Amino acid sequence: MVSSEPEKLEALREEVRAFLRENLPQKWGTPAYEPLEAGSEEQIALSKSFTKKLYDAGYTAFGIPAAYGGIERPPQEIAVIREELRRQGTPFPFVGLGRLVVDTLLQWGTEEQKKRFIPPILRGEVYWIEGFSEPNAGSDLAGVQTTAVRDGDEWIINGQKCWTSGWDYGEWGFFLCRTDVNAPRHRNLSFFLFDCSTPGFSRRPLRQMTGEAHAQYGELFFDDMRVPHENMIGEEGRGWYVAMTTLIAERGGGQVSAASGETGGMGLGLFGARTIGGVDSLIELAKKTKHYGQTAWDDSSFRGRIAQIAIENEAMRAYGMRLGKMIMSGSASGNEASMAKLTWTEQGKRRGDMVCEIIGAYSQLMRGDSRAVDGGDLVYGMLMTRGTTIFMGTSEICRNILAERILGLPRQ
Amino acid sequence: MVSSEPEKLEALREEVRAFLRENLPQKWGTPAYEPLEAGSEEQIALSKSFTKKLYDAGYTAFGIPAAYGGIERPPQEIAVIREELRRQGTPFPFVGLGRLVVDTLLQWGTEEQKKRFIPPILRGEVYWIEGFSEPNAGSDLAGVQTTAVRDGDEWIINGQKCWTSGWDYGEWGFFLCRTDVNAPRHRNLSFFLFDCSTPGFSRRPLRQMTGEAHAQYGELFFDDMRVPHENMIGEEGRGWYVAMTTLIAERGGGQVSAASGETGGMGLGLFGARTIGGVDSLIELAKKTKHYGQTAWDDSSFRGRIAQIAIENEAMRAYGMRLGKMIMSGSASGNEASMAKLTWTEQGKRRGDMVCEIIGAYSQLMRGDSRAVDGGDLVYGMLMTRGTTIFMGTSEICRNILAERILGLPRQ
Amino acid sequence: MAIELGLNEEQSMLKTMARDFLATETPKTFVREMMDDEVGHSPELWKKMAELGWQGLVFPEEYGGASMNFRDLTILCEEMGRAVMPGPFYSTVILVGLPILDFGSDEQKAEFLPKIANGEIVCTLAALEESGDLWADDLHFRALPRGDGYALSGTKMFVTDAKAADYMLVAARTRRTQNPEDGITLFMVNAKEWGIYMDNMTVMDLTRKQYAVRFTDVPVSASNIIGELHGGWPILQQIAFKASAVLSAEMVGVGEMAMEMTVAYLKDRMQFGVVIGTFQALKHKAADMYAAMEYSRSLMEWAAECVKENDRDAPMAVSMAKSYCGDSVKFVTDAGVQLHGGIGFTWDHDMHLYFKRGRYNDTAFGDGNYHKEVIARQLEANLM
Amino acid sequence: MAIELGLNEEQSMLKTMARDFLATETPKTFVREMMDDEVGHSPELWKKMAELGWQGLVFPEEYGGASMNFRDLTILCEEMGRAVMPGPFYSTVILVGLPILDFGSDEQKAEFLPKIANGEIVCTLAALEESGDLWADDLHFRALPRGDGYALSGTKMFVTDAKAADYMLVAARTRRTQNPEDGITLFMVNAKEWGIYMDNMTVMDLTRKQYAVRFTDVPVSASNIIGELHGGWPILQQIAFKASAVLSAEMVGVGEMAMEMTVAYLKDRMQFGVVIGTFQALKHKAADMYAAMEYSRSLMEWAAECVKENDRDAPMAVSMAKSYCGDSVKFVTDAGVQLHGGIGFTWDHDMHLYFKRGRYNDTAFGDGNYHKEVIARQLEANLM
Repeated sequence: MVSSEPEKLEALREEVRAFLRENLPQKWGTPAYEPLEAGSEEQIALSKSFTKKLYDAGYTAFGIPAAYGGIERPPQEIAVIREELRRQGTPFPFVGLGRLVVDTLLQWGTEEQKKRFIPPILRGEVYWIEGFSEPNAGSDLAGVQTTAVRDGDEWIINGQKCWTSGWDYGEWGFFLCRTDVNAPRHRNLSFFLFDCSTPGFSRRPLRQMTGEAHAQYGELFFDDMRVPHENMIGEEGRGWYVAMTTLIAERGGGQVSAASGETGGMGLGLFGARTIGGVDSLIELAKKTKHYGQTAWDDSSFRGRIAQIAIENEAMRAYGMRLGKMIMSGSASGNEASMAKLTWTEQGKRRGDMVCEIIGAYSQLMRGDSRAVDGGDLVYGMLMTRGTTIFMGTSEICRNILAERILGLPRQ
Repeated sequence: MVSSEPEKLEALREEVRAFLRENLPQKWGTPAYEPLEAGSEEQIALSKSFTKKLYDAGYTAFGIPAAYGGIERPPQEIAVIREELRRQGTPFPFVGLGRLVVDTLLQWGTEEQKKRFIPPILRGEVYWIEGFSEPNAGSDLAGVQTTAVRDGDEWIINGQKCWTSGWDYGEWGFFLCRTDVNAPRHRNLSFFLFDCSTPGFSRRPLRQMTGEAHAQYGELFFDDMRVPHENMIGEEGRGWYVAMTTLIAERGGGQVSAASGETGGMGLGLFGARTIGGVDSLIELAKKTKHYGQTAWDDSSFRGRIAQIAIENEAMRAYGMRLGKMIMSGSASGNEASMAKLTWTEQGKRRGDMVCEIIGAYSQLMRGDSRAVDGGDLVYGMLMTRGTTIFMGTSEICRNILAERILGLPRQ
Repeated sequence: MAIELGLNEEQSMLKTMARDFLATETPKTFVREMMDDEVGHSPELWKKMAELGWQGLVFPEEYGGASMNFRDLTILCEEMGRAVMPGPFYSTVILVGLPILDFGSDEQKAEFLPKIANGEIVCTLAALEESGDLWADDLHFRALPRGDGYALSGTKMFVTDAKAADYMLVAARTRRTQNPEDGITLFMVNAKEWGIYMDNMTVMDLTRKQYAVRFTDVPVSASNIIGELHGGWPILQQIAFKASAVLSAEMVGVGEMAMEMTVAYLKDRMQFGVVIGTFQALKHKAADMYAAMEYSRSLMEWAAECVKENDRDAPMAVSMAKSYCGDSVKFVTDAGVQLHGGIGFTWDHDMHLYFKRGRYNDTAFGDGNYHKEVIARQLEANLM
Repeated sequence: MAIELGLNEEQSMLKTMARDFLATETPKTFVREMMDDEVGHSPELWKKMAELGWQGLVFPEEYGGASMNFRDLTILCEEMGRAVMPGPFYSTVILVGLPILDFGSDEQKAEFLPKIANGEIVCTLAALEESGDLWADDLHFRALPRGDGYALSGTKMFVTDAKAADYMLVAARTRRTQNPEDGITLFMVNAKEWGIYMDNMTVMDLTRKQYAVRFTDVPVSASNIIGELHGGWPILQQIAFKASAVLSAEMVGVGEMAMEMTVAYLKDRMQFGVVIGTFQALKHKAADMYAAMEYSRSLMEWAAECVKENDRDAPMAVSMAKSYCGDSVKFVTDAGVQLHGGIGFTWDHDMHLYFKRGRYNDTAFGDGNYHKEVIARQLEANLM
């Protein structure tokens, strides 16, 4: 398992480190680093430029054919690069949901579509957004009601989408809609890409329970919006199956995720979120927080709960190694991603709750209060975790998928 | 709320105490008490005689009309009696499942049936057993396949029942069987009482995972057993509804249970089980068990878990007070008993697991090993709890009942 | 003395009246208006409640009260939780009114209780400091003798409804001895005095405002000492004790409403062509929510009865109720958000109001971990 | 050095071969026969395993071994867990063979390893005493100098497979100093010596026999000391470390089999006119079981690789695997009983064999609580 050319690998390792020293923001990875506001212009701009630099340096786009801009390297080099990127907590590349589009196109796109759309995504040039959920189609995604009616070489789109992250920065998007009102369920949907500057498209924020002024999620409205037929991905009426690929990629099980060594991560967004809730920071928090004369760390129940989180983190990491290998070898169904998503988000809730128990009365203080612990990120994070177990497939849907598609239990 | 005749109540209290001093076995309630083997002849005999003494003293049979042998007393006196009985951990009266028969007859029996069967039960004269579950009818009780075919004034019974507790001491039993093979589900069953000395009836033990030699549960076989028609309870074809009353009583929600101040108790059997897992004994165990230089009680996570059990015990007790009042006033549906059963048994599992964690390597030692903690009762209890969440309605069935019959969520 | 759970006829009437009043007077539009308001207090609502006799519910008639009991008070508070009612009722009545009733001199009672009862004043407690815990070692705020009275200096944190308050009951250290529980004194301070600076805290639960309050040499008369000089700690403990019972009652209201909203949604929301309440996993979660709230109610009623009867089990009962209701309200409101799906995560849906109020109440005066430790120690002591 | 999870081709073959062999040689009829047997050891099976090279799998060829690695060994052990295989493989190979390989002198290796490898002898470890914990303070068993050697006196508890054993590796105190970890010595003792009395313990998991073993002045030669005189403690720690990895592998086998049996039952058992696997609450439990076992396998493979590679993460990896696999196997076998309903609670059904073996493995060498504490302390130390 040791490389035959260890010197070359060590040189690569040094090269990556030097790259990161030069290109990661100042103070990155230290508590002193001030994250940019998620979804702010600065954050998007930095994400785009960093994605391009990573790509130009040859540190991303693995597992994608060179014809579409992918980068080919020996597995040992990829492993070294991943390891160094992860060691620095380097943000996952791709702005917006571009990586989902790559995965989807690789499986379903025409040669033309792949050549047209994938390379700019790899270079970080386009911010992509998603149009799946609707007010009456959440867990039941196949029940989307947005319609598309054919008119010559174009489709006329009408309807509404919700829970779109990065809604206000979207330059291109993808969505699922009903192209046949008479066809049976799962056979009546099609999948499209669209340019957000198209007339008839509008958007507005959706304020979430975290309460921040800049809404992370928004609603999209299609009012006689016209999309060219060439933007349809996969066959007409088969959009449900295309969307399944997208969802698997979203939950962290796609080819791009695997090639990047990332599974179950939720794409917190480049430079937009400080890594919160890492085990080291939990221990530090527990050690510095005193109640009734003893620190939280002095309390064996907190020690046990923190150790459990550390164990689960390693379990997810080790599972990711196994899954990555399975995905690369084609022996994974992709449904495993639902497990990673389920575990990651349910753990997040427990972690968020525990942090609030540790900080006691301070669990009331939000961002904007100078006295808030960690600037309010911990409490904000606790609230956000309530959304993570809902979006991209609720925990209930994830368990259904595991039971039905992996264990083969009967559908209801 | 204070009695108008406090002296009289105090005298009653003294009377009950004197009765218990005289009639409870020596060393009862102390660790030195050696419980009789559950289901042993001695235990059954003692249970019968004690039930009779309690009845003769006027300390049981509340809530039952005097015409059927019930005892009427002012509520304040009943409260005093209950309190004193409970203070001594006095075993719940009724041998076998007699109290379920009382509840069932009170609601569904004819005048003759009530007069014939209830008084001997109150006097502890007959050991009753149950014939509900079958190998292919567990959670789906309505799917019982034991058949009864009418032949003049008699019914001819064929089939098999399982998971009958006290199977070998049963003198009388009740069972549910199919009297109409063509009628729709829930309309095809009837409910009978039968004398265990009837020809065609046989029984054999069902060894459980606890492994003890004397099986607590058994199987019953009906081979052309004849039961007189007068032993049918309720209408022909309506046995399902009769059985519902029995099940509610079994889960601790019946009238007799309420009148006795007992809810959710599982009728561990008179004198057959030492009270295990009480909070005091848990604390004592945790305080005396040392690992790596500290006692389990020194570990705040065990303290927290034991406190949680204490809280839940009080919650169940307080809920029982509310429920008892609701039952007496007719505002309870009886389905609440499923909640008590669910909570009691699921807590039992957690308690059993915790005890095993506390005793460490000793959690391997069973009854019969002289080194076993508490004579092996703790580990035996842990194993037994695995059955409690299955019998008398699994935890899943209990949750279905709460969701559908109390919260009104739709059936599947 | 028998503890009776459930409601008698009079109590049922009180409950119905409270629910109707709050449905009319504090709809969610009002609640959200108060959430956006810096002070979060409606003098109109305050007056209307006073007219119903709520603020003085448990005060004797001689002080303008209705002479009802603690259990009755928790019935009101449960309904307030159910309505996520904003405003300073809890601060005024529970944190200040009750200790004056229990520990105030006749003069103090005559001065303050009628004003509270008739809705003339709003009060609050300023006890916590930087640690956020009610623990004598953490209490450093000083009161120095000055003339006939004292001068207060220091900062109090997590003071509820301070900007609405006319008076603050302030816990200050008046002497320092080996025993940190000795030397704490409670002062009734005019909140409008010079030298008091209030800073809004940016809180999660906007239905209960909190402030950091800085005192700079604020004068207070010795006649405004509630209880004994240096003897404030047992009073603070008693405040925590009764407040915990009241917070539990609120949590029962919060949790039951969150559960009912969720069960209604399960019966209404369609996905996959059926109402989602058909799905067994959701049903079972609803069943667990129901059980959690039934037991919460049982423990809370038992605790309230014990407090009312001054039963020897009262401290244990209150800690048990506080711990269990807190754990339950967190479980139920979390499940409430989850079972509502995306809509439950929005600001516009009301579920988060319940989620956040539940968490305030769980944390205030010690969460489940704290009370379980108290219970464990008490159980151990009982053994010996 | 990259840690690789998953199996290579050779390992897949080993696994398949092991599974096939055990399916044929240790069906449940055999397992139950051994459960009823006082000694629980089949010399025939032992010989057959030796012919396959299992006992000597990781020994060098010069000692009759197959020179395979620790990861390969865990693959075998996982299959043994899956088959709830009874008998002294674990006692002999893991608890005694490995420490002799790691710490024995060349003479000792030459004496014992070939006999283990060819199935000639059975061995076990006698380390625990009354506490049941492997903690130096609890080790009181004495070895007193006697002539050229030592005489052993005292009682060892929880000794696995003692009645089947030809040799016991006995931990004894040879001197008492301030540091309880100093002065412990390991002796390889002939189990058939005069003065050794074995008493069967009545255990829950009958697939793993345990005994109390009393030693009365049992002589042992100084040449039978494994490792240094007084220096046995680090060897015991190393035994615990490797045994924990092996027990985790067994637990993965136990848990996966319990899960597979349960999923198969869910697809087969009819109630209410449908297979019960249609019910969402049962499905979701199955999903959680699956996740628990996938993560268990991941951690176990990582731990085994770390041990094999002597990676610096190995202690952490092993504690994590032991803790997580233990928690998971308890969850999965408990759910296995529950989802089988009444039949799962019977003696005749096999689920309880898995339930009990899982619990033995969880408890041995420290349960989840113990390992989480170890992990927490290590994480804290890493911070500094």
